[in-house]
Amino acid sequence: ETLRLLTWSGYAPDAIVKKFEAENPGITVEVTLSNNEEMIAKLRATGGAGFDLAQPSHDRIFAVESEYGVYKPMDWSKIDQSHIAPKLIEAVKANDTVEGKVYAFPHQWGTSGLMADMTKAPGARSWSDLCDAKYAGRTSMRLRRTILLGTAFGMGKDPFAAYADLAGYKALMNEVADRLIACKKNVKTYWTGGDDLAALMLSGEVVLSEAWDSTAFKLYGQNRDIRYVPPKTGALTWVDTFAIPAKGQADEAAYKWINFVLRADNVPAMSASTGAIAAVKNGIDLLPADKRDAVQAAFTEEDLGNMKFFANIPPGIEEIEGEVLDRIQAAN
Amino acid sequence: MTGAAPRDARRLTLILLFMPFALWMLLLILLPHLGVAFLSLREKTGPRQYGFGFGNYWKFFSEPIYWTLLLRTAATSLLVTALTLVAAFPVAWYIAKIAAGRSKAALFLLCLLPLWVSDLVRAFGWVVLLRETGLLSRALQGLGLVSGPVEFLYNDAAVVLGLVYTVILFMVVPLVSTLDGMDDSLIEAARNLGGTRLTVFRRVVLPYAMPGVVSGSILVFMLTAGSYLTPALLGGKNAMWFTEAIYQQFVTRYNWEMGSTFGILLLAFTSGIVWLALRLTGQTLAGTMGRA
Amino acid sequence: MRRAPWPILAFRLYLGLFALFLAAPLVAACLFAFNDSLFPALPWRGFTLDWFFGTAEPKLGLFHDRRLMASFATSGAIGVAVALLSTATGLCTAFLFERFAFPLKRLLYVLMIVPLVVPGIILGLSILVLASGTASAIEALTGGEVSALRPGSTLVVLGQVSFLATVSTLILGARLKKFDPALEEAALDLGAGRGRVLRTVTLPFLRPAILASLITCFLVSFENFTTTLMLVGADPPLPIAMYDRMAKAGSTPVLNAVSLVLVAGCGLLALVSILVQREPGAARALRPNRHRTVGSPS
Amino acid sequence: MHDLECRNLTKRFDGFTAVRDVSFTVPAGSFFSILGPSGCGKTTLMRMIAGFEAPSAGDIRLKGASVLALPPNRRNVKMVFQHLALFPMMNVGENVAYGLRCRKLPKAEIARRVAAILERVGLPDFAGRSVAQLSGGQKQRVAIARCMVLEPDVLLLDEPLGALDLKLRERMKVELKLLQHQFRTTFVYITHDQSEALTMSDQVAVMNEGRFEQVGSPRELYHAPASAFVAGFVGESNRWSGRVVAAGADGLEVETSAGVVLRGLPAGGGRMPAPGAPVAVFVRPAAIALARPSAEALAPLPNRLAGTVESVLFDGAASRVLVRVANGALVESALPATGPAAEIGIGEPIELGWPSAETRCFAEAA
Amino acid sequence: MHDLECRNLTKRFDGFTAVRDVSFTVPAGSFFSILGPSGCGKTTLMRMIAGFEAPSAGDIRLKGASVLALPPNRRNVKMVFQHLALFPMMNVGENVAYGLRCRKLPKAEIARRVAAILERVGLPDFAGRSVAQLSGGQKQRVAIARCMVLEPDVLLLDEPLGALDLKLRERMKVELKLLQHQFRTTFVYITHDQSEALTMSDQVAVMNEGRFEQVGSPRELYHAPASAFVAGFVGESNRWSGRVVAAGADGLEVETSAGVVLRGLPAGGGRMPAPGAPVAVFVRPAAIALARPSAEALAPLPNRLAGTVESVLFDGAASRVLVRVANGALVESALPATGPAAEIGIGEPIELGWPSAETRCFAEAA
Ligand SMILES: Nc1ncnc2c1ncn2[C@@H]1O[C@H](COP(=O)(O)OP(=O)(O)OP(=O)(O)O)[C@@H](O)[C@H]1O
Ligand SMILES: Nc1ncnc2c1ncn2[C@@H]1O[C@H](COP(=O)(O)OP(=O)(O)OP(=O)(O)O)[C@@H](O)[C@H]1O
Ligand SMILES: [Mg+2]
Ligand SMILES: [Mg+2]
Repeated sequence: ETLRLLTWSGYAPDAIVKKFEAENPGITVEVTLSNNEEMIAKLRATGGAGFDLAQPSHDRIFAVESEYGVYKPMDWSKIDQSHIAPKLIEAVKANDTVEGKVYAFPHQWGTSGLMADMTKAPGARSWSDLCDAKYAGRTSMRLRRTILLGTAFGMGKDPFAAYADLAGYKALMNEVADRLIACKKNVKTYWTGGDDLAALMLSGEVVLSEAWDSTAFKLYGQNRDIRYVPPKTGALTWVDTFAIPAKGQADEAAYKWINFVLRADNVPAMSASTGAIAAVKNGIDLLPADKRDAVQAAFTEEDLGNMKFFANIPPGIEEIEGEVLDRIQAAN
Repeated sequence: MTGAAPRDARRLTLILLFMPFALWMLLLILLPHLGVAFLSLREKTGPRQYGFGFGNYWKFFSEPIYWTLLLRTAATSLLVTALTLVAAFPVAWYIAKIAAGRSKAALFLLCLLPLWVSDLVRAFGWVVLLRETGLLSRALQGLGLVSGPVEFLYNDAAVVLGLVYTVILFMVVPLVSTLDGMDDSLIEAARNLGGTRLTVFRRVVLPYAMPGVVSGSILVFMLTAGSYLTPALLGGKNAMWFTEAIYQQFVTRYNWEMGSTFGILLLAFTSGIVWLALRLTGQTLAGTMGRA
Repeated sequence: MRRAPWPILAFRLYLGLFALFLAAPLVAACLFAFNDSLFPALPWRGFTLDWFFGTAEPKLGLFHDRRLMASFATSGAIGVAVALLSTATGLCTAFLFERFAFPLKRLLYVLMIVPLVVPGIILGLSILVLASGTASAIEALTGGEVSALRPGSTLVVLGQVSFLATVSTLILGARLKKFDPALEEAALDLGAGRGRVLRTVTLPFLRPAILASLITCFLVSFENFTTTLMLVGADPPLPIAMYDRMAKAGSTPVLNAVSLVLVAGCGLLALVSILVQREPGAARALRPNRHRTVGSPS
Repeated sequence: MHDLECRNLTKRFDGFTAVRDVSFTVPAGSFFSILGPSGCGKTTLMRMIAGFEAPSAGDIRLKGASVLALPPNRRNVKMVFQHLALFPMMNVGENVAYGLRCRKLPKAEIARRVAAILERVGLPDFAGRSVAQLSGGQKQRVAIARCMVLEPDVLLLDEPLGALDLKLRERMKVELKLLQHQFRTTFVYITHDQSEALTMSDQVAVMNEGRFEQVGSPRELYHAPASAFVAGFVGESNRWSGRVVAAGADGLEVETSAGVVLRGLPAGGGRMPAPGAPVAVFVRPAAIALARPSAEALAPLPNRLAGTVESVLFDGAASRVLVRVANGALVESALPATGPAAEIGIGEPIELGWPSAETRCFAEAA
Repeated sequence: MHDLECRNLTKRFDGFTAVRDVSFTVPAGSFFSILGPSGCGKTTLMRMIAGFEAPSAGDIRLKGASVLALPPNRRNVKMVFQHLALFPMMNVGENVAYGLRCRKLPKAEIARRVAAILERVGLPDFAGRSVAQLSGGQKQRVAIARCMVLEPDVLLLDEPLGALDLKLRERMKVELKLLQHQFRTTFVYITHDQSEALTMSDQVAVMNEGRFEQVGSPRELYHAPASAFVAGFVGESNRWSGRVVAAGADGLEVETSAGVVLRGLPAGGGRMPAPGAPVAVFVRPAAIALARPSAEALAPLPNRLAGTVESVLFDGAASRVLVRVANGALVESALPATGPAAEIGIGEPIELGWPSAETRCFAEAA
């Protein structure tokens, strides 16, 4: 039996896979690296076939499931929930219930914010600092929806509140686009993956960037000057979940995998690999020591209280964002 | 041949040989393209609700981002084609006309080798060379030509360079094969009759090599316009390639309808350019590509 | 021809630069496979073979990296399938166009060439669209799932065959054009039946071209990216796996190690293919002319 | 006994008749040539015999039995192709063995026969050579050996010397004839080169526009051509058009369109043309005697013309002079190697003369 | 006045000497041929004259001035290539106009001259035709017109008839000579076909292994060859090797290696060979008289052999017999068209005879 994982880079480290296979003889794990958009695209193309377990973020399930029906409802009874952080369970339940059935289970969580080289960009605290001329040619961001939302927050707006009104959201996004287009000359390059960003920061080619906290925490281990900076307006928080594709053929193995990776003895290794925090009650404490230091160096209690969960994306929103992103990319 | 039976046998052979071709064309080329064309006419009106019309096309033409992107892609591809032609001609000439014997065979072989190496490796090689922390930047610093690290990557020039690199051999090969077919005595006759080197090139060599030039250019143009990796890996923040837009529509926007529309438009536009080029040079597709 | 040596020198110089241009990225890509660093970039941190033979993260060597090795195998299997299918189709089609007359032949010939100039991404997506459409329709009608029609190796093979069959047809057709039909008639005349003629005369004549076609298709399939990108399923072939690494996990010198293996392997196969192709008669492109003196150094 | 017989053979390609109603027989062991200009249907005729084309009408018989119903690989007629069609992927031995293998002979037998035939064509020890290593003449012999090893009733040869260069061709002409002599097999040889046909053959058929014009021995064709076409095609000739002025017991008097009056004999076996009838007149250059004016050597000849030397085409024993005669026509005459006319120069006046037996007059369609 | 003069011309290709110390002059308006076997250096010599190869030593002068320093496009020597090298992408008119355009003449002038030259070579109204639509002979004429329109001092022709078929070749031989006559331009013509060289030329140079063996008029070469090579290469010959038995005032007595004693004259201008010296003996088939045995016709001839007819190669006026003489050698002799020997058949006994003046003996290196 094979368990075909469709997941993020780092979410299935070889050591864990080997251990899992050792514990469950007869199951081999096959990993396809992906990201949120590709997961959806792949599952859409296959009609939910071809993979047995996917790991989309919590905000990317509802619309996709309603539109394409690519997932199966989760059987929570097969998952040991006792040690999972209740806050995250609630968040997932709230976001990923379609017609009364829950389609996801939390795995890791993290935030998006800023990453700065403290020696060269010590004062950056806001999304809008990315476009500050002080750092011209030395900043980076990922040209995806996070930066749109971040920039909106940076402009003092609340994009999640605007979700309800498509026209209003569109207007907001157009403002954001203008901002980001004007900002382009400030940006060295748009990064596309964690290691891409890591290379840029480590080599000093970039000093301030929009970042996943996990990437920042990793770098902190290598260079204490590189820190994660939660923006004043609140770090954008995501929960990477487990979801079972509609035509998955190894559900049992999938549940085994879910239980396995959330088991206390595996959480530290997993978190060490992903750089994110496991959805267990004492997630931060189970981080490896250096990561824990990094988290503590980055977050104050206040920051932790000020986290902004990504809101569920209603249909139509992503199209608006897509067009805006196109416009930014194409602009000169 | 003799009698009626062999003629029937011949018919049967014809039909048997036609089957794979028909299946290939029908299942892998015609129907899929029809499918895409069909999909491009489908408009999403709501979740799991679709209508038909030219809405996607309308959206393309009314949104300057998209059509400027297409124009930009085509224009850059033409530039790449022209540069490739200019860069490849002397090489092809040397291989076909100057090098002799073993050095000729060896040169041709040497030229062909990179053709077989994956695009990805080649683009990756350029990344390693050109990035700010790469070899070129470091070498220039070492030579004292620049003071700090220089970024050669992530700009249009890098994309053009990378594209020329990926496609140049597709230009060299047809050029070598046409030039090789040219009798040296044509050039000698042209010189003998009083032509200067330039005249000979313009009046004799170039017209003779035209089928090779055209087939190489078509191949290079289409490959360039359809390439994905090189612009994606070497391109800068402004430079999207039209294929990336198609990929995005399919993959990050889950908008197959728009992606199909883009696909059809790319195909139509580039084919139009190729058709125009064929018309202008008086060549035919079968006549040029068939011999490449 | 008597001419001043400078044009020749200029040619040589240009050729040298061209060779440098051709080689530079490949050499660079291969070189960094030996850099004892986590990034395929300068500075040079010393020589290592870890990126080939390392057994543990973070320097997990290519030969111990399950996923890369699996994608090597996937690519190989796909390559073999594509080579066989394309060459078989190409063989039939080459015979069809070189030996038979039928209505609309010219038009169909152009149609046969078209896949060569259709952008790879469009070939991929069109097949994806048709296959998914068909699969969904079948599912809607019968409730059955045809997994072959979903992204995966089958579709990848079909997608690559869609244009490689053209390449194969052109390679085989070119050789078939050089075939003197009198050879077949001679064999018939000497008492051979049709099947025997095909087996003993025609196919042996085509053998170098068949080999060349197999190798070419295999290599192109092995390195194909754009068409495959749209069709790939859970087991990615090598270029896709490498790209995923690059784009989603960041590049490490293990990719340089893969590059090195690819460059060496492709080089070897390409060499074989070229040697095979220029075996008998087909050496026109490589044969020196007799009065080859235009511009030879004097 | 006839080895090969064709009866009223006709071949039509949609609308175009390539071979028209051709009948002939080839006696066993003879060397039979078919001579004709390019496109006259020679190859088509041969391909029908070999079985690659089906006749539109008529019959083909080998050793007395019709072979029309047999496919090419079952007819005991072997063929040497114009470009020889040796199999490039086999060596000499395999080429020669090919037909024997098709007959499924035992290996040892095949080896024995191949060695024997290669010996006979003068290529012992060549079995292992690749075809590409052979010279033109050696290839020729391999092609013949490949057919002869099958002991065919008839060997067809379609311009096998066409691709060779001049010198080799001269040599192969003689060699081919000797080979045929040695094998005693019936050869049917196609060529458009009259010198080849005349030199090698026992019988020659002259073909024109799908029809046989004349079948006869080389000497017959040369000395007694049956039609104007044969007279023009076989050997060199001066040719004029003219009209009969008078016809008598001692021959014809013809006035050419240029106004010269010639005395000749009717040829081609038809009726004696009546006065006024159009005729084509042929005179061989070798039959024309030359003399300096005033010399009386030509006095007894009935045809005499005076002119000046326009051009001397010196070619050893085959030298020619072109003489521009009084009324502007050019007459070609052989230049004798010795005698008073041998040293003649351009622009000199000269006299020509020839007997009326050498002036062949063929009636022409009006 | 000499149009072309070569002085001590030598060409070495790394290590190999293709042309050795060749000197000659070509008078204005003459037809000069260079005749030699394949690979003897003819093309190399011509390419040096045209400027495509630089001589290793020696000088080339056109109308008295050295042209060594001029590039090919500035020498007033035009060249007709073996395969003609007509430009396939231009029509006939454009081909002919090419050189004039290079000279930047005005359009009207070009059109006028092109029309005039096409008229002269007998192809008026052909200007618009594509090259592919021409027959072999027409292409030939276009290639010549393309050069002649530039009024060159010298026209070089490198085996221009090599690619044509036999009949056309015969015709073009005559036509080329007439064209040269008409243009009065100096032609330098390369060929390995002795019949072409003899027929057309005023002077012929026989070339062998990079050297000129003899330069002379066709008759000189044929009747007085200066070396064994020339005797063997020009015209047909029987050739034997032998040793001088006796040398006297009336000629030599030579015993061939087969043991036949022949009487001949020393040739080639060297010293009279001493008894015992090796010689090569040449006798032309045309010089040999045939007679039935017992006929006394051959009695006065000093050389007489008896033999049987091995083969009759009938070819009209050029017929030959192969006679196997007593000691096994084959002698080729011309077959007379008339006379008692004309009807001789295979296997018949026959006698051969020829004068000692026709038995040319060349001293050979021991
Ligand atoms: N398959 C065919 N279909 C139509 N016409 C044909 C075919 N084969 C031959 N012909 C025509 O028949 C005529 C005779 O052709 P054939 O090849 O027999 O001539 P040939 O005497 O062999 O000429 P050559 O000496 O040039 O070989 C030609 O006009 C040719 O065009
Ligand atoms: N560029 C060259 N390099 C080396 N050797 C050469 C070159 N060109 C000619 N040769 C040699 O010089 C010799 C004379 O060649 P050339 O072409 O002049 O002969 P040719 O008399 O024209 O022969 P043919 O009648 O076959 O054309 C040949 O042995 C040839 O191989
Ligand atoms: Mg023929
Ligand atoms: Mg030559």
